[in-house]
Amino acid sequence: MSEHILSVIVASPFLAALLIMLVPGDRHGPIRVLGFVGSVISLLGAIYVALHYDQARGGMQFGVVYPFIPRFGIDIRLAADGWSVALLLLTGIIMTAGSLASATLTNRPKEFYILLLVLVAGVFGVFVCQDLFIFFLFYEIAVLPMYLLIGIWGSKGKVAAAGPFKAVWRDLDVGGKEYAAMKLTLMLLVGSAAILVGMFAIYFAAGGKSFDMIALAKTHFPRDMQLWVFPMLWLGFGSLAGVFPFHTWSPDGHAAAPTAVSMLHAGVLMKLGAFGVMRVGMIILPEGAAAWAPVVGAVAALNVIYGAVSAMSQKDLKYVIAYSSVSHMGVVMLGAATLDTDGWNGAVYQMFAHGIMTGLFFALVGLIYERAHSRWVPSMGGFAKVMPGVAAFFTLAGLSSLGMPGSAGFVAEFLVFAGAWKSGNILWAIPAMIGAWVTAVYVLRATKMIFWGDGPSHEFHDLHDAKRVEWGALWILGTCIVLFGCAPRLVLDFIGTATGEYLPAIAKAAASIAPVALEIVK
Amino acid sequence: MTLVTWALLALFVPLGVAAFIGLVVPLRRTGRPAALISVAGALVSLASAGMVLAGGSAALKPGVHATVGWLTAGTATAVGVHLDGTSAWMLLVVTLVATCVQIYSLGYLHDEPPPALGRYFTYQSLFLFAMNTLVLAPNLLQAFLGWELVGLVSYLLIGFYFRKPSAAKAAVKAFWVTKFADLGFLIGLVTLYAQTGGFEWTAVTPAATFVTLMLFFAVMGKSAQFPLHIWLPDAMEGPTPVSALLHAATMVAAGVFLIVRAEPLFEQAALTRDVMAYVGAFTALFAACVAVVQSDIKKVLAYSTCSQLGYMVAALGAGDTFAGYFHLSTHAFFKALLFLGAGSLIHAVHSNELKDMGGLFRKMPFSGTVFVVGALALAGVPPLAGFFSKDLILEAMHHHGLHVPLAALAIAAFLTAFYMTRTVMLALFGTPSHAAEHAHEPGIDMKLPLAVLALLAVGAGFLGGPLAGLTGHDYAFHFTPVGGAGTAIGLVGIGMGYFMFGPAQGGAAIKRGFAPVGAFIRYGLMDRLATVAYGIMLAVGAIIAWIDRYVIDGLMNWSGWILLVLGRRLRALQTGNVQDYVYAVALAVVVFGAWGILR
Amino acid sequence: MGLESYVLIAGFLFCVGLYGILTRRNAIGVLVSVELLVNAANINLAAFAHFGRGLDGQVFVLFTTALTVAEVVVGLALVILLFRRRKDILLDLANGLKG
Amino acid sequence: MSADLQPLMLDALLTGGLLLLLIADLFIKDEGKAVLADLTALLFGGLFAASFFLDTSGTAFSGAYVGGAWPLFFKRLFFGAGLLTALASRGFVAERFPRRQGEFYLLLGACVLGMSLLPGAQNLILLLVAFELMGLPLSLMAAYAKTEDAKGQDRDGAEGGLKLYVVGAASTGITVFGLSLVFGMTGSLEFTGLAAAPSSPLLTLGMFLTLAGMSFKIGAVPFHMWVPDTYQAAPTPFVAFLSSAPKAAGFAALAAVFLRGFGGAAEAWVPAVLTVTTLTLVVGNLMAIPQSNVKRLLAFSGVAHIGYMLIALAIGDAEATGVLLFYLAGYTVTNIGAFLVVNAVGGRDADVEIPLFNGLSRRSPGLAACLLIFLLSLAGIPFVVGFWAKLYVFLEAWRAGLWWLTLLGALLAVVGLWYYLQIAYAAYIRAPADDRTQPVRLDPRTRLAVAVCLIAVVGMGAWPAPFITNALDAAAVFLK
Repeated sequence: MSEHILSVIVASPFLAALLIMLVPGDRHGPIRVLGFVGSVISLLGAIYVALHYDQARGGMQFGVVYPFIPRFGIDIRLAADGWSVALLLLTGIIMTAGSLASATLTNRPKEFYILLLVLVAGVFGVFVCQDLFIFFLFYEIAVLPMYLLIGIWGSKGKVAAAGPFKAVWRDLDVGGKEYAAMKLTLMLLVGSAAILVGMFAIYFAAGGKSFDMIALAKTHFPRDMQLWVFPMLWLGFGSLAGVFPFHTWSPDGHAAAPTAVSMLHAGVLMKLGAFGVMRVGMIILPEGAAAWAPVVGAVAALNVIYGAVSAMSQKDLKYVIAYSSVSHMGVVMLGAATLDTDGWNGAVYQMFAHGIMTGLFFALVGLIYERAHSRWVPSMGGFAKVMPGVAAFFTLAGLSSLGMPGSAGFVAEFLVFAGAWKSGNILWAIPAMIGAWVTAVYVLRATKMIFWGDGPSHEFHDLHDAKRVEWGALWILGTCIVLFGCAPRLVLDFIGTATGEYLPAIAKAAASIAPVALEIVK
Repeated sequence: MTLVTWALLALFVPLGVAAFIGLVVPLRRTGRPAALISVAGALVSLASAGMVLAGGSAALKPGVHATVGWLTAGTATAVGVHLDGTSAWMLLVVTLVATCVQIYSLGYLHDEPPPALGRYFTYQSLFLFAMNTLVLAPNLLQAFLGWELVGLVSYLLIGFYFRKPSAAKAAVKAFWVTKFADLGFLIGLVTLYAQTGGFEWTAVTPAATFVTLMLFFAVMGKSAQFPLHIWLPDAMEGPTPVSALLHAATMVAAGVFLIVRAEPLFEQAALTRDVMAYVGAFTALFAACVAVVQSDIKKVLAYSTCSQLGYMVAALGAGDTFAGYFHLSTHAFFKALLFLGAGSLIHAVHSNELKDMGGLFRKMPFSGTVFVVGALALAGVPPLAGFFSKDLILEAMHHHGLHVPLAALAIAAFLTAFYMTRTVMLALFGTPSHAAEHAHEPGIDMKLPLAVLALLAVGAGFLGGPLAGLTGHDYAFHFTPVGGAGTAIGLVGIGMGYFMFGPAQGGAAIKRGFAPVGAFIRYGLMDRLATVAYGIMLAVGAIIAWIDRYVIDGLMNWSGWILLVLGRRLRALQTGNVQDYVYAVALAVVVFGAWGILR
Repeated sequence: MGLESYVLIAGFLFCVGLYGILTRRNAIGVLVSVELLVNAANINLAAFAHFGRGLDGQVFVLFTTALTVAEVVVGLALVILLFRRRKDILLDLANGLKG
Repeated sequence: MSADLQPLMLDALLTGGLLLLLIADLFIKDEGKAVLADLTALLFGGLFAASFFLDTSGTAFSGAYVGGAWPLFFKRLFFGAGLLTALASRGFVAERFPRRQGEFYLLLGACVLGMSLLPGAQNLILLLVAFELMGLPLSLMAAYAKTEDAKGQDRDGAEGGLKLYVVGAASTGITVFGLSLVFGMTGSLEFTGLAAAPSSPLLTLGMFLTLAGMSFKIGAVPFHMWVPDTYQAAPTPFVAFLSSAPKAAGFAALAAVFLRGFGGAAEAWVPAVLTVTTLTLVVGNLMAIPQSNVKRLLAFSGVAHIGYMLIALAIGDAEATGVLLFYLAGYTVTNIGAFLVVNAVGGRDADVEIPLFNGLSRRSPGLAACLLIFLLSLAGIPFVVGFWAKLYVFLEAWRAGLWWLTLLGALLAVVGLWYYLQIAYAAYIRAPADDRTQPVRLDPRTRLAVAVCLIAVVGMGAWPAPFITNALDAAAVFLK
């Protein structure tokens, strides 16, 4: 069991997708059940991994290798370290909640679940894959289904033509779902192109024998090569993590996407980007990471405050949440850039915490949108009267996003800030902290405008609270927010185990590279 | 059971209650049963706090410490309970006032719909947990957790009437302002962590001045010191018992408690203490001035709270921790009493406005009496509670040579007595308004807490000695010239108030003369500035959002679109004429031919 | 005449052929021009073969000639098809497919 | 059978089969001629199967032809393409020109015969003959079409055929002229002899002219301009063939002349190939973006794919050549599959505009899924063969130091996704037009052909190892 558990986790969504292919498209019940079961098996697998991961031993566990293309040194190597454990749990939770949240979907559920499950299999794959090439492969699999998911089940939007690039509107339906889906796909794949280049550079610099990430991490690469490859990986993976200025797919994409897709995408997929930067960029190329850390950190701090300030003036609820994701992913990247124990723990924990929090957010936004048929915040008001449960969970998610103690978001942000401070990067930490405060401003403002005050007006006549399985999604995520906010060590210990293994090498590199870093900054 | 067990009981019973009535939705919806459970929880908590204190100073003196690793194993980021005289006493004060307030709420919120009542008591229990978390904090980290949580509950309770736009606005305003101040706490915290690798109350660090300044910034927010006091008056949108508990007796005093707790840190930072002394004294004076001109009884008390917190902060700034802490305790009792008393007046006339009251003393002798007791305690009339603690503060200022703050506090003392007299006169005596005619005394559930608090407001001043013993300070009351002067000033203030607002209605010239000042104060400059700042923030947000949409994203769109345009341009070459196609071939042949021959 | 002359003539012929393909509007004219191209190559091959590059060149000429024949046959067939459809064989008018 | 014919056994069988087909055509009445398609398919299928059992190594024609793994790889490719085309053409041919079915399959067979002879050729004469034997039938078949435009009017297939012919004839002339110069400078028509010659301007000129002439067949920029027009006008099942197998043959010819013949003089021609490569990549991808006609879109996408393959050709060592073979194989099955779906959806329409695909996933979910997979393969998405093909090319480019081509290629692959997804968007997301809500009618043979393509695309994508190994081995033999 133990050695195949990771295979089970990765394969179970795939298998569920295959089984769903065999079910006739009009039999919604079995399709949903299969989708749910596929995700739950993965979640149980993730829990199994968490229970059986030996923290004292640390390192990679549950390892298994399937030869794939020996000629190029490509093997399917699955293994889990502490980070993987945390992120597997996250993915399992979000996917389970996501499949519950989409239980009310009636438009072509068959294709929907197939794509969703394929996507999530890719995500699981990335988190446990220790072969750089297969890592990339899973990464692509995780990214691509988004196109159809947004295209088919997405909602329409419109952006008025203006600004210096007005000519674009002649040919592109800016804000529309086709546009959003296409932009998301293309921008992320441009990022993939950069990753590909970086990956090849690493592969050939290591002798062109193997893509084994563990071996690659032990290889010492020439400093010049690290200095140019790292930014490729940073921007390549970063485009998925919403690194400024490559974040612009995110608001449109999230706004257009259907509920479960937004949940998975903001909740899990964006983490792949940050995870890639850390797992591939920083661990394999420590000197490059150390040299570029100031830039990464500065951009991350910009992300935090820029995303938050942008979110503040959004009128469309999904855009508010989408920009908040941009902002929070900045916290992850900031933590990564600190190259400090607490910073890294915080970064990974923020992936986890933000994943759950934003998953809950998007689930709620989906519920509101489904009932109100509108996402236009200024027109709302007083919704708490008719949907108190949704209001409560929305507040909970909002509190986590602004870093309220007792919620998972606090632990993450606190660790990141502490790490930034410890590593002497006060100049990034302060904008990031202010960004966290701005989060409080816009989240509570949105809560106030939607749920509080008079109302709801006649326009919203068929509002009602969450129903049946929808509660399931909300409770799972809400419980996780509080649970992992109050008992962070449930996950943090795993994360810390892995961080403790990776960081010394980075710290050594950082010590040796300091002058170069200054040059780059200059 | 050990002390720690009792403390844990005091801490977690309210949490359990909150979770129970909060999550068991049908129970919460029934309202009153949930409320009773909550009260029971508070009583258990109070009893536990009592047991802790009963354990005696012998056990508490060395400090009982029980922690568990929170973020990591080990003690650096631990949470748990730390019991010593300071925390044990505070625990008792908090649970006592909270219990009173909860019992009082049973009557006060009697007419609320059951689900709302259930929600209210969930918040109340949660608050007790949060406050106890802060009080029992073994280190600054847990203090911060509690600190933020009480802020959260404050937000929720201010916004209890969330359908009322003004309440909604006040709730978010309170949260934003205090959260902004909390950035200071966070910065102080991470600095301390970066410097010492932990969050100990007793940490020694060269960065102490910075850390404490940052902490004090947070205190300014939470304890409503100028200019971050702007949220507190608005917070009166919450139900009156909430104002009594959170925004008068306990939560706002958390800042003071924090400084008391972190005394070892603040001892290393003379600069911070000076800043505190001046900020506190200024706030005390300023808020007292504002209180004079308020027409809303809760606003008067709110500004009075600001002012009294200024006293405490100033005392701590002078380095006399005990004076501040003592005043915190006495203030907790009499201010809670005042608010609850005001609550029963409000309850009777269904209005906060002083003009809707008047002559209530005759209708409501009990409430009137306790309110007057509270007012006298606040004014510092001997031998009520406020007398002892306020004198101690003035004496401390004098002792440490802080003469300017001393002067400010003295004037504030005068104003305090003056506005409380004004309030008493306007609300309880004078001509009854139309609304006041049907006023009647509240039920026993509201009277009982008032009685308890009134007793404490009268007698708490005599607890100074035991309290000092408990917290390891020396204190014995003795008459001093400064203290006497303070009391005298207070008495003058009462006299002045009686002269102007009593039956005589004298001092018309003074009233006229100060009218412009009153108008200016009511204009609320700081509030307006905050509104402007908020507007600017939204405007910046809109600009950034526009830039993001049309410049940053525009550039991204453009970089894709330009490929489409290039493709279209290239299409023009594909003319459809086959000879043009051969042209392309011929051209390539010529170019390649030339290249081949020339290279 | 030396080898260079032959090659130059062949080159000239090649250019003429190319020019013809580019400029003749009439499809038959284009076919003739194509012939010129191949013939230019044939001259080259024959000349090279003659000037000591071995008989392979001569053989190659035979093959190219045969190929050209086949090519012209196909070409004429297409031209006839074009004529049947459009009633003319002007190439620049057959530009319905473009872009 | 003499040892001399052993390597040509498959070609001999093909020739014999074609003769039988010719005879059969004479005796079968018009109404029954559709059976010729099945016979052709049977012939190609048999040959494909036989290629796994017959030993075709050895030398024939006094050394002018050498068998072995290299030609065998191509032969399988060609027979496979021929098989799929024959299967898919049946309905179309029988419907449009019932009386001239025999000629169509004979031309197809002749073309495949030419291709089949080409990879094993050891000298320029055989190469040229085979090349032309392949090329001439293509022009004819391209002009065969009686496609109709939206108004039911006959669309001029002759124009498409003629464009292919005119550019092709000019290119043949240029090739022959180039080869004549090469012969003059080297005195040899054997590939092995070409390498020995000293470099000279005329030799380089000859080389470049040959390159230009041959690049026409693969449709590299700027010799590509016939491609979209011909594809648009020609019968779609034939386009499926035209877009795949002849490209492979063209690469076989280029590999023979340049990798084996001028392999030693790589520094002379590689810059030219790289120039063409870059142009092809950029122009092919950019021009595909604004296309609304699916056949033209796929034509330009094909041009772009040629660019990726040219990268491998420019690198030119055994490993890159193996990758080229793998790419060709993957591209062939994918492209044929894609065009067959286009044929099924487009029906009689000459102008297969993207909106014709609207709602395909609701009309025929299976077909739509096939289309999606083919498109993803063309775009280079994981777990379908196109991904590995592109990836190996990039890998080789990097190994050879052409990192900028890796970057450019990867970026342009993203552009490629843009236009492929436009078709996917129509098929999956847009609602079907009111007059097109019924499932697409597919005859069983086309269904079979599409299924074969699908299996190949997914199979080679999911488990590429054996195929890439086979390709690398074949290339190693070729360039040893």
